[in-house]
Amino acid sequence: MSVIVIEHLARVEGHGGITVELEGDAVTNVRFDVFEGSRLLEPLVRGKRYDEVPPILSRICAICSAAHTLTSLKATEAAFGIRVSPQTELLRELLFRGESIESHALHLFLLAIPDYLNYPGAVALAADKPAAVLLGLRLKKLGNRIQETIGGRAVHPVNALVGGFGKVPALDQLIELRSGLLQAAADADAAIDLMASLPAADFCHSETVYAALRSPHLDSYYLGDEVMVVTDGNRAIVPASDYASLTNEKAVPHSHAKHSSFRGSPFMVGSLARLTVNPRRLTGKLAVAMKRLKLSLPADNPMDNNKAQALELINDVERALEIIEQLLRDGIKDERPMPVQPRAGTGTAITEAPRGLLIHSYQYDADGCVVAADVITPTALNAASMELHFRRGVEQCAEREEAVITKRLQMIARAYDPCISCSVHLVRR
Amino acid sequence: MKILKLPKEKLDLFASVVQQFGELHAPVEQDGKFVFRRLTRWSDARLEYDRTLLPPKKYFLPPRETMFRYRPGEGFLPNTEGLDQRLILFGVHACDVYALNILDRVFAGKFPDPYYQARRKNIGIIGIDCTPDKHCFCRSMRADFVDHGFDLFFYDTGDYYQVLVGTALGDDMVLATGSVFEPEEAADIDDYKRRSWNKRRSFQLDVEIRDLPEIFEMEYQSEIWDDLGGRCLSCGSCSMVCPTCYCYDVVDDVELGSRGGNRTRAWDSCLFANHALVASGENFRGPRASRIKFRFYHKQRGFVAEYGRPSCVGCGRCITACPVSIDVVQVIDRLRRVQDVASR
Amino acid sequence: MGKPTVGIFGLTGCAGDQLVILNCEDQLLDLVALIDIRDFLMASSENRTDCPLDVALVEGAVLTNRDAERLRAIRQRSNLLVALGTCAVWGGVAALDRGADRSQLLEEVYGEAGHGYDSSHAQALREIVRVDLNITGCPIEKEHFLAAIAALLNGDTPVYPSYPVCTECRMQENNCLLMERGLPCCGPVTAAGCGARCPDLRVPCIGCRGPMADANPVSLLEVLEQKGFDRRQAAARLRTFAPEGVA
Amino acid sequence: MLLADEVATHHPVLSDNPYQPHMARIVRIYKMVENNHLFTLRFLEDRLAHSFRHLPGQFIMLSVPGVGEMPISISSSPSRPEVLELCVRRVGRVTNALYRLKTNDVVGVRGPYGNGYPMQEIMGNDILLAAGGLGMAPLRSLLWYALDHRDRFNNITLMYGAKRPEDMLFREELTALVDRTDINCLLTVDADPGGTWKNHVGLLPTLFDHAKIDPLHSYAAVCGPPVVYKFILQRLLDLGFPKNHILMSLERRMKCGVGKCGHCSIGYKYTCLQGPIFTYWDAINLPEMI
Ligand SMILES: Cc1cc2nc3c(=O)[nH]c(=O)nc-3n(C[C@H](O)[C@H](O)[C@H](O)COP(=O)(O)OP(=O)(O)OC[C@H]3O[C@@H](n4cnc5c(N)ncnc54)[C@H](O)[C@@H]3O)c2cc1C
Ligand code: SF4
Ligand code: SF4
Ligand code: SF4
Repeated sequence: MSVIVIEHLARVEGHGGITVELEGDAVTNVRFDVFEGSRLLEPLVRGKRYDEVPPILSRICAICSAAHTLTSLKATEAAFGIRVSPQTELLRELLFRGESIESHALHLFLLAIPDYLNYPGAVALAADKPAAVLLGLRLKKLGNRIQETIGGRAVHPVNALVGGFGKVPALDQLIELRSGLLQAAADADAAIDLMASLPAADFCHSETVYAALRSPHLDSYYLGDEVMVVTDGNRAIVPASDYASLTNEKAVPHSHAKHSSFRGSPFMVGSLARLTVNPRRLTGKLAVAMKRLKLSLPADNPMDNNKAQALELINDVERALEIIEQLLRDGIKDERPMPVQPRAGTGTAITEAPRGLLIHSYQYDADGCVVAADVITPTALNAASMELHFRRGVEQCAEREEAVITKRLQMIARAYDPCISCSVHLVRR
Repeated sequence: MKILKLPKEKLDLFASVVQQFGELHAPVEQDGKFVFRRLTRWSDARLEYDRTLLPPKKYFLPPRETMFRYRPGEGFLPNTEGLDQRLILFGVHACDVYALNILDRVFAGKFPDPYYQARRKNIGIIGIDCTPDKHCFCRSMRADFVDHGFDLFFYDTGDYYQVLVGTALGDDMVLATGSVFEPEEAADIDDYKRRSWNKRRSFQLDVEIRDLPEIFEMEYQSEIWDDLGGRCLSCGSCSMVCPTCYCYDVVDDVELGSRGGNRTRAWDSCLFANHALVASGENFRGPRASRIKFRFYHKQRGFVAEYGRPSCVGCGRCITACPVSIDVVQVIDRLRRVQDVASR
Repeated sequence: MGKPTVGIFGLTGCAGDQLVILNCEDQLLDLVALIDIRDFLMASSENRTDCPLDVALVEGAVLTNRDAERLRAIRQRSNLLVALGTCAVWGGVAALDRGADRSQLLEEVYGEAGHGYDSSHAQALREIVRVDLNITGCPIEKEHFLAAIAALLNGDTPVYPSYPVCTECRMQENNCLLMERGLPCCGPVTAAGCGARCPDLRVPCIGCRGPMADANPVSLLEVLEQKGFDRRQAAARLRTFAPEGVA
Repeated sequence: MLLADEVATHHPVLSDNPYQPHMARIVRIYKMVENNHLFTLRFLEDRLAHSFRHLPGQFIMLSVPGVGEMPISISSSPSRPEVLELCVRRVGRVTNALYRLKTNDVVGVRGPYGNGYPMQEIMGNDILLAAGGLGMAPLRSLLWYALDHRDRFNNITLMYGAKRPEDMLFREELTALVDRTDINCLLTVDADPGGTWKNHVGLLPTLFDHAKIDPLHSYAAVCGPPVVYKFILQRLLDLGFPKNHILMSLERRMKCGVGKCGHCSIGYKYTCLQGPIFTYWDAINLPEMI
């Protein structure tokens, strides 16, 4: 028996590793190890008042902190029966888009692309190809500016509250964002060019099950309460209230992340899953870009997730622009958050974080204090699927050289854009 | 002093003329409170306000101000940005004008502060009379009336504003408005006196400041200070909002990748733990109690020795800003209290 | 003198402070020209894990033996160790576990498997090793990070405000949320430096930067109690991001 | 009392902007004692170097660019112009930064500030200078001023104490004074482990046994850490010194040096304007003075 161990997975958020055990050519065991300490945030928010929950749980992960915050708000509002104003919904979606732009730009340009071009990281890449890195930094900065304007801070937004926003952005701030987004549209196109020019990453093919939020507008990260699971053209619907049937989590000894499967098979969430579940949005500019990237859906290559992220950059920029145009057209109103009347009950919210499905579910007492909280993160949902694809990647690797296998495994891992501190989450059953 | 009157319906006209003399700033409403802010529309101005959150001090000694830019080879270059901008503050209460007159003394003297002085020269002040509320004690502090430090001062006497012309700039503003200002008549003087009388009667607070310095000296060891020290949060709110608190801190920074940088000053407060701390580790006012004592002592006693009057003008801001309800009027009352004699 | 060698590390946390470093989009390329980043797992896969470092920037709290060992190793090889963010400086939200029974929580969540995990109660860096500079914030402020690097390059250490958020809030001329709206604002006891970000948006401060050195939480709690808040809950709120220093 | 619009009659020597530091070159760094170096500065502009005048006991605000500014007493005597000598102890941020500088580096200087010693009053009298540790820094200016204008003063006595011989500031210079007849130079160390010390050994107050003092015709300038004040002041009072003939140099935090920033305020006096030289009478009448 031989063992391949990647001790520290670099260029991902958090601490994880990969272990593959081989018996001759046969892969006997594959593990995605998580070394991140357990912060036990879910049991620790027990007893906290509803307004303290989002800031604490957003600390699960910085990169998806806006998604955590907004999902938390959505769950609490569901529990208390609060409906927010249309303007709040628009602003929240804008915040989601900002985070998605930032996260995708960060992942693609600073973490993933260096792999394709054989650089150890963006710093080294910048020395030879500064334009590529600068392009990524521009997009990333725009995403952050959106988050700062709407959320009050690029990481761990403070302005989004149960019922609305502390202060809505001023007109001139929106106008400034608009001009930034107009610029960014060209940058997003350039990102497609860059992606299309990369050497193909064609070393892991696998049947894949995809799961994503089914949103009324087909491409919202925020609205919607059902998950659609796509297997070989078959589609199944899971309502939010039944999220446990989707996750079927089990604790595994090698990791503080729980592993999920749907009807026995691992599934993938994230950009590629979103495009697969909601294919109808792939029109116009997106369809052209898709052709340039030679992407066809459903994909059988997890590496295609990087392409899907690039496509989403185009879409996010477009949609963010639309939202701002609408806010400017309707005139931004100085709204205060909806009044909050806590009540005992349970609320569950599902959204699409940059890395895929994110679920927050809370049980409250009559004073609006948490009785139980449960958070399921995209990387936790992806863990089993990642292990499956690691296995396929090794199986399909003709050269049995450790360096090659190791590199491919890391690329597969990074294609998932794993967020390991996110995956450390705890569930109470 | 030239005294005129302006029919109220001509105020808009006057305001539009005043704008030619500088960017117009006035109190505007902010969630039920008031702040001095640049006006985009005259109709935003709220001339009948109680008090602004921050006093006009913010225009003369900004919360943060870059004093110098440092460039290797060039040395310290004074930052003069914004110093020559012409502003008009419309609607400054007497106590706040008085406070500026006090700051004038601090920032003049042997070493005049050129930043403050430049702004004082370039910012016009149109004062306005006001009605005291439950936190005002400017009359006790002899600051309910000012005779200088403004360009124009408005008294609301019904259908008219009576207008005191304080400076040549004020006179220019009057002249530029054309013939809308009218000369004063005997009846107007009565109107003024009536108003003055009414204002005097509407004060709800009264503090006796004669011999207060002596009482401060006698009560230097009072247990009152420990009590206040236990409550004070050292949040500095009282100093920030005070129209005559002027302590500031100075810090230098360097810019990334160069040896150049900025020297910036920012508001400071004697309530902060490091205000009197020196490098040897000695802190001349370490305990919170001694810090809060110092604040009262310096305003009500130290300033008298230095400038002949307390620096407190009785605007009531620190009373409304202290999260733990430390109230200068109550503190003075307690200091003066005798077992069998009612205070005041 | 050559470029100072720098390592950027994350223990257990949300990676927010490392993200803030990557969020210095306008300065990032200048930054890597000025300092020699030798070890930064989140951004590079070629790291020198053994070389001596002039400066180690460490994010996150210590929650596992593995964290503690890594931290000691980092201390060993570094001349200057900088704690980055509230978790590293105070323990952060992970330190909400003070007083809780960890093994019970672990079991509650992971079942039997939980017992096998390497997991200990949350600690700030200075509880394990000597720390030379603390940059607090959840996450840190970009400007504070850049000022620290600029100062360190100058052989100096940066100065951060030592007064509370309340002071900045007043300088910004906000309406006080505590006094005017009776909201449970932690501004009076929280270290300034964020520009009173939350109260500026009419959102009460939750104390994410940890306590200021001279805080008087007992007095604030009394005020909160007078305003109708439950004392225990209010005290817990003041402790959300830092287990100590506050009531 | 000053009127608001009173135009200042006395401008600081250097410029109309009292905060403007003027660049000066470090011409010499002399390592007198570990972490107590003597820095000699000369203004880059010759005009300033020629025209800068100060009184003994005054201080300057010294800027280390990019790091900060701090008050430092002028240790050189006005009778020896053109350069400024500063004895700086390394204690914190700015002093540390100063210690990183080398000869020919530039710093910023503005001043002089403070009242200085009342020289008009002192002249014609005896002077007793009593210092411990770093307290010698401001007194050295007075010492050389008096020696350089020897005919204007009666008896001059210096009492200076340090922990050990190697801690004594200006050691060579001061030991050279011991043999002079126009000054009674008394130097002491608390301990002399090396056994090389040829002067007194013992605590500072023991030097009183070797001094001839005529309290009613003397001025005493005292400077040093709090213990020095504690013991010396008591001895002076016991000897019958008038309270306003005892001159102390006080230290307070300072950010501006010109009576604006508020930090050095003691009750109702500013250390930077009415001080740093205060009489003992002032001291006991101001709260939290020492
Ligand atoms: C009138 C006067 C004369 C002085 N003369 C000398 C001298 O000749 N030699 C000498 O070594 N020291 C002298 N000092 C003390 C010297 O100013 C401090 O040691 C120095 O400011 C410490 O600065 P730092 O930045 O290194 O220390 P930090 O502790 O880092 O201080 C930061 C800042 O706080 C302020 N500060 C801290 N300590 C003091 C202090 N003791 N006095 C005033 N401000 C302070 C300064 O603005 C300083 O820059 C004098 C102080 C005063 C008031
Ligand atoms: S406002 Fe009140 S609590 Fe804050 S520093 Fe002033 S006296 Fe203390
Ligand atoms: S809102 Fe909070 S931070 Fe602002 S002044 Fe009030 S208590 Fe202080
Ligand atoms: S106001 Fe308080 S919670 Fe908000 S960023 Fe500042 S310290 Fe953090």
